[in-house]
Amino acid sequence: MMQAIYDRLKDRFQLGALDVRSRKGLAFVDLRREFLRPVLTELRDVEGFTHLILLTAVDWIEDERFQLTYLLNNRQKNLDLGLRLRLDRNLAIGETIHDLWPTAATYQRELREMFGIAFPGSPRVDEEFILEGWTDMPPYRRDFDTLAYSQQTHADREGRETSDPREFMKQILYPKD
Amino acid sequence: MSFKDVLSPFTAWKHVLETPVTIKDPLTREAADRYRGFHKNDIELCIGCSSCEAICQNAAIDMVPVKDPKEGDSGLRPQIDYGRCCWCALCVDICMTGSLTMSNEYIWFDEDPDAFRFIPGVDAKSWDSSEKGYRREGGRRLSGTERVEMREMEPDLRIGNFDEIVAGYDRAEAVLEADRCVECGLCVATCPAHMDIPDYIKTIREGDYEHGLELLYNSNPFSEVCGRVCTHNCETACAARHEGDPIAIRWLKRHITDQVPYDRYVDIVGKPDLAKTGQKIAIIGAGPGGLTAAFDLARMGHAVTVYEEKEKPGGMMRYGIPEYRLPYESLDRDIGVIEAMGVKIKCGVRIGKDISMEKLKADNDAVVLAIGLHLGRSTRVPGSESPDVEKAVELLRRITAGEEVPVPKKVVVIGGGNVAMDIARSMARLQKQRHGEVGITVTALESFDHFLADEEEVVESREEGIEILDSRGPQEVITVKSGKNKGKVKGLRTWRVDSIFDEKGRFNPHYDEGDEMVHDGEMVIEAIGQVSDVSLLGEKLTEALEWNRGRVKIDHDGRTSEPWLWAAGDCVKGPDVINAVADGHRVAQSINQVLVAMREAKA
Amino acid sequence: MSIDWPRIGYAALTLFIVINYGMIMTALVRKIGARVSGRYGIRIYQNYIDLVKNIALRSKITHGVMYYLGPVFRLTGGVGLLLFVPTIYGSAMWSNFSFAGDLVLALYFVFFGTLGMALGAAESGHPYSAIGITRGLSQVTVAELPLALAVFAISLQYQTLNITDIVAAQQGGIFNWTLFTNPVATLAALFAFVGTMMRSPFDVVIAPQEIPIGPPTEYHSSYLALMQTNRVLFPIAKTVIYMNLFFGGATNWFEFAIKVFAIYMISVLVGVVHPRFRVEQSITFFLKWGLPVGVLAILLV
Amino acid sequence: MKHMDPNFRKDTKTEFPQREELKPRKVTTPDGQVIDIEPLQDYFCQEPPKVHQKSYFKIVEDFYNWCRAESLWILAFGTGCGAIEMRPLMTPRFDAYRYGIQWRATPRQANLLMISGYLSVKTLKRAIRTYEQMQGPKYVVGLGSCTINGGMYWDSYNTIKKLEEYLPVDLYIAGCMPRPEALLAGFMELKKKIKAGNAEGANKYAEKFDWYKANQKAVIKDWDMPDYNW
Amino acid sequence: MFSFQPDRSQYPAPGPDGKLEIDLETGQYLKLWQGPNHPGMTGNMSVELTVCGDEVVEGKTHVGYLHRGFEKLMERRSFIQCFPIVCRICVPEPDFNEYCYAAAVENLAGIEVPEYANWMRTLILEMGRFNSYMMAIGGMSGALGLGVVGQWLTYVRDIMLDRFEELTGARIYHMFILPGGVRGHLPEGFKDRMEEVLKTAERYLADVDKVMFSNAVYKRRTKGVGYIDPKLFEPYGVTGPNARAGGVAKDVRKDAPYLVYDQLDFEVPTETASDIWARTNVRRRDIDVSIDLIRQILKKFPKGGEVMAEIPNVLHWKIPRGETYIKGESSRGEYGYYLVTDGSGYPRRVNVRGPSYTHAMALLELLIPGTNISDVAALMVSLHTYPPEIER
Repeated sequence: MMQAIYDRLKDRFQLGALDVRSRKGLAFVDLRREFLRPVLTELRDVEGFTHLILLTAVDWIEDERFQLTYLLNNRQKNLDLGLRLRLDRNLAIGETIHDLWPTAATYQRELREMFGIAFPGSPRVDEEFILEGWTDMPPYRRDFDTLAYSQQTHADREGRETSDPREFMKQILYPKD
Repeated sequence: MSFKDVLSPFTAWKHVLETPVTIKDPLTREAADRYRGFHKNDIELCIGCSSCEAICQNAAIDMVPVKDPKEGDSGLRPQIDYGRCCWCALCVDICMTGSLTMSNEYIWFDEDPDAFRFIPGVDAKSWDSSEKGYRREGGRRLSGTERVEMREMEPDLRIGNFDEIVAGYDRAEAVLEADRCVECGLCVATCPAHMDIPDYIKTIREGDYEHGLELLYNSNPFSEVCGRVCTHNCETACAARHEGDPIAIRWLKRHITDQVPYDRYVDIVGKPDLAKTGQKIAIIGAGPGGLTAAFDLARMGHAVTVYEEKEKPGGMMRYGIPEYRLPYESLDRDIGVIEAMGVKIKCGVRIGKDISMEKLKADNDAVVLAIGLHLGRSTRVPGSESPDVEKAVELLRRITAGEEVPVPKKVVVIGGGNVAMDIARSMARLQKQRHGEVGITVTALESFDHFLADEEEVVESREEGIEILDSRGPQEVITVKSGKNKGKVKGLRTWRVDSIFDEKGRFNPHYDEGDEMVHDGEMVIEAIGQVSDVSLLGEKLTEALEWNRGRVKIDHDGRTSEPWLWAAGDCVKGPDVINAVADGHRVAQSINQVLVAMREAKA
Repeated sequence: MSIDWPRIGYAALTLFIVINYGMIMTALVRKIGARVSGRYGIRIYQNYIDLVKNIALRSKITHGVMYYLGPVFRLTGGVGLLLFVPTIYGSAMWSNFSFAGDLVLALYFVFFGTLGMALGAAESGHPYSAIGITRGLSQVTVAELPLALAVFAISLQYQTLNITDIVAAQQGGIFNWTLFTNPVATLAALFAFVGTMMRSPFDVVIAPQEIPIGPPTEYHSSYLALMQTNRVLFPIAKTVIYMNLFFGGATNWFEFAIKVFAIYMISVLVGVVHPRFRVEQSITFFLKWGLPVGVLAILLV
Repeated sequence: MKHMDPNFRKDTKTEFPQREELKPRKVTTPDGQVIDIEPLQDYFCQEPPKVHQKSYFKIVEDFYNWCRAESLWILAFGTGCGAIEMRPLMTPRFDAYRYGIQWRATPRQANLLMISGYLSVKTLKRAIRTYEQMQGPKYVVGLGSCTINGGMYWDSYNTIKKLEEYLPVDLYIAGCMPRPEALLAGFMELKKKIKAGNAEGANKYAEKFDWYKANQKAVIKDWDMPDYNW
Repeated sequence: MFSFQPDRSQYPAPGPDGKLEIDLETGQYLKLWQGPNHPGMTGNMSVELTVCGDEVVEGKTHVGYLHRGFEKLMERRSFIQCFPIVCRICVPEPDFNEYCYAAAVENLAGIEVPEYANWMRTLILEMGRFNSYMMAIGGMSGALGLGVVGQWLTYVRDIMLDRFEELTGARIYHMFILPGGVRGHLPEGFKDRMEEVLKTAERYLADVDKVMFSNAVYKRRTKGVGYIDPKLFEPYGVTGPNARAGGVAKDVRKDAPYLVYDQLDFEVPTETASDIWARTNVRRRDIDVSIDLIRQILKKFPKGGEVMAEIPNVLHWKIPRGETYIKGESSRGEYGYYLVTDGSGYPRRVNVRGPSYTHAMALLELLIPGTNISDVAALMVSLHTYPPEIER
């Protein structure tokens, strides 16, 4: 079923290969940015993918890009389709789809705050959402190290020390080696 | 909205007469049997492997030293910080020995936030005796318990020849086996050479064999050899041993050497691009100890010459270990790498005869004595002076050298160590070739509970048709008293051993004389230990040196009482390849320090 | 005017008895409510501890004079209500300051506390207090309408504005009670009673889930202690009025205790098992059900 | 567990800008008057908390303490997971009411603040405000690992690790989450402490006010309230 | 006869974008913060209300009070180390996180879970759903001041927690469903004890029906209040009981059966009114379904079997590169985990799609304007949102 939908859309929107590896009823497909809106509209209005399950990002820092994942659900046929969109990591500006799904505005607010991906035109997108008084880089980016940040902000309780059995045993058994 | 809707809510009032469901005394209420409460640790069982620390995603566990650690553990015990713990019990699930458990106690309060830390089993707590609480069901599930079977040649195929028995792991098997490692590192300290075992096992999982080989050569130039015949002390310390088989560390090491093409070895091991120091070192004996020292010293830029009495280098590895366990070509490959580092090996040169010790001393900045243990010991029981009574090391040497050895149909071996197994199995092969059948009896002093030889050796020997008897003390080699064959051996008389050591721990066997056995055989082989041939030292040096129970006395670094002379390997530490390798490293390190100091003094 | 010292003494004693009775009784009522939930509930003396605890608080803050006077007014309302109605009928000692027109004064005191509270809570500046006050005032006003009508009806019935006289008229057997002589007026009054006892379904004024917790949001320590005292005193004073007007009054302390408890329980019976109305729903409710019954009561008389 | 990036440095330079609506400004009223508005100070108290002396008579103080202990009013503020075990506590199964423990919806009337688990920085600010709104003597109980040493969120960028740096804590109860029974046991301990006159958290807070404020401001960048803000 | 419909004519007209011009300085409006320490909130979150009289003209939800950064924390935990942490994402119904996470990992690692574990998982999920509904209905009655129902249902939830404790070893965070299977077998005599709990629950629920669901005041408070137009369900991502109350009989358990739901017999209850009453009623009827399911599961429970599949040594478990989305029907709607792996020992990215996320943010903000301030708490509770799963 997914294949049929894909075949209908593939050529018109220059979709990437259909990735159906994970489970039945779920597929992912790569999408080019200029086709995002037409594909989403078509999927929603024609193919019955009326439900936006989630919109999130993956930071592929080694490739210098963000992957935006739009996960849609066709409730009638029980299909989940994930659209993967590449964004340049250094120029992270996405396209808002809050007019297609109002609920996307919330997701976009979160992406703005947590990944620093801008969505111009999305309602209240620049308001603080989850964090308050955050001044560091967006925390979900891969180069943000949460442990390092935490240790530089909140000190650990003192008096804890651990030993590595490998080193410790050498010290005991072969103090001179 | 009906009238009923107005009235029906009032039915709730019927509850006013019921007894409240409140728990009368909630403070003493016991949690469920499976409840995950505070931790307990069976301190006797725990080996301090730190798997619990590794799996704890809250960094709640510290490994802290405890007083009086028992033998074979790391001396560390987990300390739990209840300012971190989330009671997920992953630590219990991963625990390699099953020592860490949970009680079903759950009440702990304090006004001091630093108080919520304790070492289960060491710091006494009210729940230590609690019987209930979380236990993992069944065996360990979070890391495998069973060793991947090593494929071996079938007994009937292998018995007639000296081909190598084990096949080695293929990639899939090795990865599966390597996957079981929990990277605790107990093995590292147990290994005399402190090989980075968890690290090289990790390279197998990651498929980075070249790095693995590099790690092997960092601490052991005889990786091919050790991958086959190492006594693997590491496996006796392996954390996985407690609730399953230990990791097959030796086979994994071999797997790495198998996977890397030999022509890449020297590149990977790397020839350090050091300026030559011009300092010279002579090493006597091309066994594992001597060659390891040579390898290290050559890599430090010294000129090293190794003098070997026999035709080929390798020492006991070549002349003591039969080929079906250690093919000569493996040994040759290891030695080849060592030679590629610039080590000169002169074979067929006997010190004391061809070159004198004095000359060596004069020509070199340092001399290493690594002569091994090449003379067999005798039981000195009546009849043991008979010509048909052979010594195992001697016989093994002759087999390797290709000399003709007598192969009677029935052979009795005295001894229960690995050398006994080696000679028994070698003789069995010769018997098979010569007579088509095996007739070997091994009589060991020790009982099977305290057997000296490796278990797999025993198993394989039995598979090959060798009879092994435990707790037999040799009393007399029975010879033919008269007739044509007078003086020929016809068997061995043994008594059952009650105890080997007396209460002071000295060797003093007690026998049950009522349980006497006679083992038929036309040849008796003594495999009860070896000694060094120290005659090459010469009288003067022998007197100058300090001795310790027949062996040259050395300090921790392998230095003898003579400042120019170091000693390493079997001749000072007893027979063991990996110990000899460790010795070699130590000696090399020590020599280098001295030489550097000499250089600096000169400059 | 000469000061009647013994009378003042007895009034103080009445106050003391009623407050202690209220402390115990409200705790008992809470325990009964807790039983419905299936638990034991607070200890019977818990109210005393809470009171002392609040008085013992070390720090207090004030938002101005009215903030302080709010609870005072409220308590005055309760005390006044109690002291101007005869607590025990036929006893000169326990009739306190009952006089010829006490019924009107009593009705006034019913409102007085709420008004005082309104002033005080408004001063505290908390928006929830303000919302609670507006709700409270509008709801109490509407809820008291049926009472006013019922009182009007029975004052017509008994031709007096003196509570003592009304009680006197009800003596001589249970069927002389207004409850039986004028059930419609009683019913109208009970609407008001349930509506002003600050229990479900008419407690949106202090609803913790909606406006935590309405007027008293900002009150604490001694202020709260005053309000707590009032909270045990005021409902009982109000119950005493109902007892006197509709249930034949009490001729001794024992009868007093039983009757007050029984009447008080009416609101509890309803309250425990109902959710609360929104404020405009309460108003609608009283206008729809309470008011017609009150009017009917007058018409019937 | 992944290793920490040793090169990561937290941004310490960027200051969080003050919100526009909180800045002082001039406003013209409908009748033409121009007034100054200082939002931060208009609604709040500026005076730091004071150390309050105990009663002069020991017997009175002891009696008061007994009453305080037997009448613990908990603020209904579930700061974290632990809030879920509060409901069983106050309902039929465990019925904490019988021990003199009750709920209060407003901080003014409550005297026990339960920090029920982890505190995100955002909640910490509210918890501080709430604590300051409470009237002394007041007590703080920290529930679970998170309040003791960060618990399972020890490496989170958004949760605090040591509660006592921000609020004076009287008692910690271990668990994740502590069961209602453990909470009750903790309350019994707290009662003992109060009866013994040792629960002087409010005074401690007043004494070390500057230290607490410095700690609080070190993690809360968006400090849109005056230092003392009942 | 007497109805108090708010007269909207006195408020300013909405601007061209449909928004009200709100100028607080006119004194016509009052800004109120409901939460975070407010008993009417379903947890630690807040709603910023602008009220005019008793009517709310604008509501903004504020979340983030419970943000711990799970999705970030999981990126530095190995696959097994994520397992204890995921359940904390949703406190009252933690098991869904455990299941979805475990299923996502198994999906990408290609692990087949033993039959026994699947039954066990279904049992735990249904027990969790039961508990979650107990909280929801108890909370609903509490939000309207009917404390006694909340008390009973918390008691019922408590005795169910005892069963949880007996089965899994913990009360709240069970940490029983781990990648590869579950941690143990059913204890001896569990079925009988569970039956006792279910019987008690049914007794109390019968009382709840009388006291709450056929209560005149309760009906007045909830019927017709908080109406959600079914047309909004898809644009706003409304799922679960909230959608079923509007006649959309969608339930992942039925539509895309996971675990052993295809072997169980049940109907999905629906209502049509789509108001607070209908939503609560759907939940009430779903409890009966859950009870029935628990009985069915225990009846068909396999006698024995493996609880865990063979999994690699968890200390260095690596999962090949891939991405997946696993969903299930929680008590609040579709719950899903989006897991991306990159071939290393750590998840590349985990995104938790909690139903509360859509319900409590965009939808609530849409519903609040025009409601009475007294109804805000009831409205929130009726959406059955759990803040920790919004911000994670």
